[in-house]
Amino acid sequence: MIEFQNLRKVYKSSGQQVTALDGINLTISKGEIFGVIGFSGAGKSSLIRCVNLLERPTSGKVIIDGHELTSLPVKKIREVKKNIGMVFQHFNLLNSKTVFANVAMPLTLAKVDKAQIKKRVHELLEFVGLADKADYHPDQLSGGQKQRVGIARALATQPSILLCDEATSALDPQTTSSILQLLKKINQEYKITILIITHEMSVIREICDKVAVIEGGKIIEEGSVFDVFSAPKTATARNFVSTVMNDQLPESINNLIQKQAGSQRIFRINFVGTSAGQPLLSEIAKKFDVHLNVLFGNITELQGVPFGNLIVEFQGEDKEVLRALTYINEKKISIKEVSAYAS
Amino acid sequence: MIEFQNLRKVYKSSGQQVTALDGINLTISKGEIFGVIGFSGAGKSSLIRCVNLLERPTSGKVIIDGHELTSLPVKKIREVKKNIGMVFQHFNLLNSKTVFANVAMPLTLAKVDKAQIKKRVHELLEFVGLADKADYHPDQLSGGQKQRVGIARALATQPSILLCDEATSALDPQTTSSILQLLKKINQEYKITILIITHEMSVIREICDKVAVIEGGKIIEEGSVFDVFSAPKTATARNFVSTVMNDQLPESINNLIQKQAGSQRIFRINFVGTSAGQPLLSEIAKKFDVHLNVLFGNITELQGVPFGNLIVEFQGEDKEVLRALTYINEKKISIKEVSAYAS
Amino acid sequence: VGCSSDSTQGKETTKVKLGISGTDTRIWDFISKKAEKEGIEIELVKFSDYVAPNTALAEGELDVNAFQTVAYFDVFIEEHDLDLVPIATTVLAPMGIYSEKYKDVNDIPDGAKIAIPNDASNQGRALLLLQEAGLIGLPEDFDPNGNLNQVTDNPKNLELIEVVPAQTPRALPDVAASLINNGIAKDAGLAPLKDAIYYESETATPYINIIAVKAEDKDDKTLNRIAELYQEEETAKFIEKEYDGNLIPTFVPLSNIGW
Amino acid sequence: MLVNSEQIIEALIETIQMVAFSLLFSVLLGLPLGILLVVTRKGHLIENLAVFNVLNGVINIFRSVPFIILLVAMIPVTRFIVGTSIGTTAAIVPLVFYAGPYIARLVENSLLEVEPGVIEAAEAMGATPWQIITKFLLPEALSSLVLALTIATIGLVGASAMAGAVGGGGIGDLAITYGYQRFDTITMFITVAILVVIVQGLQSFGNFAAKKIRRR
Amino acid sequence: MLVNSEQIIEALIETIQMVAFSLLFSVLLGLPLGILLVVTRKGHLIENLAVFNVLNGVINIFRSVPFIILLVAMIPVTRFIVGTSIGTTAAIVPLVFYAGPYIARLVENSLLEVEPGVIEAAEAMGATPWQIITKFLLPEALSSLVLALTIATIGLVGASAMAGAVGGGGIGDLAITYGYQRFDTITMFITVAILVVIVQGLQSFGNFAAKKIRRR
Ligand SMILES: Nc1ncnc2c1ncn2[C@@H]1O[C@H](COP(=O)(O)OP(=O)(O)OP(=O)(O)O)[C@@H](O)[C@H]1O
Ligand SMILES: Nc1ncnc2c1ncn2[C@@H]1O[C@H](COP(=O)(O)OP(=O)(O)OP(=O)(O)O)[C@@H](O)[C@H]1O
Ligand SMILES: [Mg+2]
Ligand SMILES: [Mg+2]
Repeated sequence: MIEFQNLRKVYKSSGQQVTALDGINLTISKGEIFGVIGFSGAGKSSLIRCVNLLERPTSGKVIIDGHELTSLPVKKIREVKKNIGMVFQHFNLLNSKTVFANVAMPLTLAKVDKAQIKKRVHELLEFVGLADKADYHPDQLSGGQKQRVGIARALATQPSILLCDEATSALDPQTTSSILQLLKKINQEYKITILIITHEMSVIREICDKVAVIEGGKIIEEGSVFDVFSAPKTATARNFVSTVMNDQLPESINNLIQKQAGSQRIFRINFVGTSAGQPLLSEIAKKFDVHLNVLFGNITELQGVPFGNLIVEFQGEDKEVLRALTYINEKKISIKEVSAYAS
Repeated sequence: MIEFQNLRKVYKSSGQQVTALDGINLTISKGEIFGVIGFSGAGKSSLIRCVNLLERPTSGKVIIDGHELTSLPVKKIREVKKNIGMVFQHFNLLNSKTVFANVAMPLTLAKVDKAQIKKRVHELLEFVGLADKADYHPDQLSGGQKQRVGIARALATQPSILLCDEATSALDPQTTSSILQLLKKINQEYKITILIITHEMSVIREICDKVAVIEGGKIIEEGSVFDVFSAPKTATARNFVSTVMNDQLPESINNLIQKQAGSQRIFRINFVGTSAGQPLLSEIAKKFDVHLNVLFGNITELQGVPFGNLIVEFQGEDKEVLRALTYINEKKISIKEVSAYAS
Repeated sequence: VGCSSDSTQGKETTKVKLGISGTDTRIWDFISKKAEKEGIEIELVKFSDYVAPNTALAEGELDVNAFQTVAYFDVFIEEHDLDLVPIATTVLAPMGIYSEKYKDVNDIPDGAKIAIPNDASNQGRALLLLQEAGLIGLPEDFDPNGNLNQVTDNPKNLELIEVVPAQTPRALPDVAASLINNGIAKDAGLAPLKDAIYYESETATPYINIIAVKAEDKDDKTLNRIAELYQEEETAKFIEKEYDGNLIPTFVPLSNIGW
Repeated sequence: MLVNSEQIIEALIETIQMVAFSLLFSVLLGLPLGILLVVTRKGHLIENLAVFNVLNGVINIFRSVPFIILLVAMIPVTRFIVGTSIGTTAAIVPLVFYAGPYIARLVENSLLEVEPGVIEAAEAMGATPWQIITKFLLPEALSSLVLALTIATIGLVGASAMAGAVGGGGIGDLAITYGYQRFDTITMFITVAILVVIVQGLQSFGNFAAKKIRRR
Repeated sequence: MLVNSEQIIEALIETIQMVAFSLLFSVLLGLPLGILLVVTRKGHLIENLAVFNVLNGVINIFRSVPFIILLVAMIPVTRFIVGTSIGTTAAIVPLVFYAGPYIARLVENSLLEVEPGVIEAAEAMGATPWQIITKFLLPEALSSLVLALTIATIGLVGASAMAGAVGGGGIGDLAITYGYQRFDTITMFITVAILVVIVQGLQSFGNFAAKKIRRR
């Protein structure tokens, strides 16, 4: 379990002061995959780096499995850190060592025996798709390959907490996805707690249980991924959600709507769960004298639950449209009128 | 104009050989925004680094505006390079200089006068949202901020070619989008050629005119963004396209389909352009005795053209379904049956 | 020899650059005072080395030097083919054999370690002294600047260790005996005539110190005047008193030293 | 004590003169040499193995010769440059030939540590080798260069003590001639104490400047 | 020529002995000191300003003292360690005290250039300071350390020439006492040539090793 209490981090340098974290309160339960998202410079890296005291908090507490870190003696802190794997935003690999030796490093530090190290490292490299690069040095790798070495290294000792600072930012979607699947798997098998910092909402959608949105050093929204995605409360969260939900009307569609203006009304329909499986639209088309036109939107899956978001044009007489709407409302499906200019 | 002819790049190191580029032939026209996408380690960075000879090609030619680079004298190469801006995957900023000085560097090298440099740099920093960080040093910046400094620096001299190696990989979607908009704007205003390396298909969708897919050092697919997105030929391209098109059935929907198996058939319907604006589904629901259920998919915009992709379940008697299909076919809309397990 | 007129006093002063080695300027300070009254201004240039004062003299950067024994001088000008000559003898500083462990050179056991100076101007002299003390044998034609290689006979199988002159007294605890030249012995707090277990006899003519000038300046009045000032009785008294008899004023004709 | 305070002050001035001027000139000699050693090597900015090998060899020769011998060997050069081969000014010439090549090696080591990405960025901008050196390499290595120069300066203070051999004077020579050769312990103690203060000051200043530049 | 080939060979052996042993011991002294200078400074691994200031000061003191005086000052220590204050073995002790602090400074400069991200990674793994030093700092700085040690070794060759003062012998001393003091030009030429070969060899080896390690 990771708990931040009133965490503040102020960087001081030659007169200037930057408040990177401004009173963070957050609890990440054991075995959870927790995502933190925010704009560039929001304080994400500062936050994650406070977990293992790479940055000393200016004030406030970091509590890991009941230990208040800043008050622990150095030795104890090291013990705690041994149980925390970290993937760095800038990789931080040792250029003097091969890929193998880089990944083996945490095991070497833990004095695991040679044969076992070899086995484990090859297993990890195999997994991140770099088995053939074991004898290379980091400066001979592409950006994404370096990042994968960093991931393999963080996983080497099977830590009980994993910190990922933009762990997939340099990876293509396929590799990202396979790595996220791995993280999910080890999360489920070993109940490890994972804190993921990212700016890619798709990463959060794919594996996180909970998400927090950080802005200007403050947590401005927090909740289960499903809640935040389906009903983001802040503008920032809405923005992030929209990047994966495709729920902003593109200009061409806006234009389309304007051209046909007058005879039609446009609604946003949110389906959640099994209601997405109901042939709602065709049912309405049959029951009422309205023409339905799906302008835009998508139906996707969120934490295993189908989740839909359609912009539908209702063409027909006001009376009929009203009847259709009443029918939809009765089915407890969320429907809201949008104007052509609202996004 | 950038042209690669039979470009090969082989890295040699202590016995091992890595063929990073394996006979690349590619032409990027003046004023084009060209995207190159591929898996991690595919050779993207190697390719872009050959444009300004940061990597000397092992064989083959790089032709820029008619000059075959490798055969030019050093001095001339430098002249050519002055006209090429580059955003590096790993930023490559000078830690000894402030953000201001980093961005000013290409201007300083070109001996632009102080006052003008000041004006231009502030304009650029304003734009990338770092006006308040002008006096900071790179090691005081977050990952995304560093990347933005790199972008500002590359744009400083208003080069006629811009090379971007994962220029937005560390940026959140909003910042990415605003930077891409800027790139598009300068592309249109100054007719500059932009070569973008990325692993994010959304970047390509958002601003590229053309795209090439690179795999194992070879260009395996190439064409206008619209063509590649709407009809990817290779499996890799399909994979990349699917990451932004959401056209893979998520498991929950697969399950749904299986549960209801028997009475229904499932089709993938692709709408392109204005046909997306036709109330097709409701029309069919009214005309034929079939129930339509949109299972999944999305309608989005591709280079200003609405582009739809829906997985629709047709429930009804075989005969009626057949009639509906015929009707759709007559409308020249692409429709294809999918089995529950095909993606 | 530079001339400059001091208009305020209307008296001619002649400037002379005089090179010495080391820092002990007592004698020359004494002489300088005498010279000043006669309008000769002596500028002392101090070297911490035995080579540069001669080369500098030959190059005309010094007018005169006074730091070496005639033996060293003879070899130096021959080797370097320099046109220098002595114009006067000054003092004899007897080198001695010192020991913390033995009272007599004969007590020095077989295979003992002996520290000797490593520089050209002192080493040959030390070897001759060792021969005189009956510890080693040297060839008939041993040149006073000779070196260790020339030892022909070493009955006690002594191990001769070369160290810089100033190190010889410091090495005393580590060796059976050290050969220490006069000035250094005094500076190290030893009384040459009292503490040495063996020292050079007064007739060690090759080791009489000299004042040297360029051949062309051989008859220079000012320089010869300086030499005369050195050889005055007053100076001899000063030296004897100041150096407690450990530095012996030895004013002999140049012909006695082979010139 | 065989020396008076006047002599010590004079020696101090001599030391400062020798160190300051020889530092100045040996940096003027060593810095370009060190830069050339880096940029002419294989695969670097202006690869030129002939130049590299010659420089490397010549620097090695100067680095091989014991200082006292260098002192003599340089006499003709010294005389040509300063008109005399003795005295404080004359001592500066051999000091420069001693410290120059030494500084070149230190500079070489510092510059080789500059991150290659920075040079890449410079090359991508079409910077000339001269611009790359002055605007990228040197600024990026500055903190390390400052420490290297501090080491070299302190080395020069040490070497200047040997300059007494050609009548250069200075505190170090005072320490040797009085303290060492004449067993004047008090002078030795005082002069060494002065040297310690000088060195301590130089090192503190170097540390401070390097830290300012490194900013961490 | 005043010396014979036997003497030259003997001197060569002495030089090799002096340089090899004093290098060994001065690395054993200087490397830990240099490491401590880095890791005890403000904001570093095991920040301890007291230790840092004391070490910094002590190193400055040793760096201030002219070698010849160090030679004398170290006599009691030398006598305590090797039983005598003169001879080749005895020369090694002052050489170590001369080169050790010097190496410490060079090591300090090299280690300070290690990228802080690497140390962060180590800290994040819960590595002990000892592990960070041995498994992260030193390997990452190795190439620069090798060049620094090359510079120091060549410095030792030069300093060993001065060890003749205490009867250390060696090629450099031969060059000085015969070549310089006795004007034996041939000996001087031969001995200096040998020194040049030694230095050239050391530097080439250093360059080669550093390049191998740096791999670029
Ligand atoms: N200096 C080098 N020495 C040896 N191999 C190298 C070197 N640089 C790159 N490679 C190899 O060449 C291949 C292509 O690398 P490149 O950097 O072009 O990939 P990329 O497409 O940019 O990948 P990414 O998206 O991960 O940055 C990789 O397999 C990489 O390991
Ligand atoms: N060492 C430092 N000195 C001064 N300011 C700093 C320092 N490190 C970070 N900052 C500032 O703190 C703020 C938060 O930085 P942080 O690295 O936590 O952002 P981030 O959310 O990780 O951003 P990104 O997504 O771009 O990596 C930024 O404004 C940054 O400029
Ligand atoms: Mg960050
Ligand atoms: Mg790349």
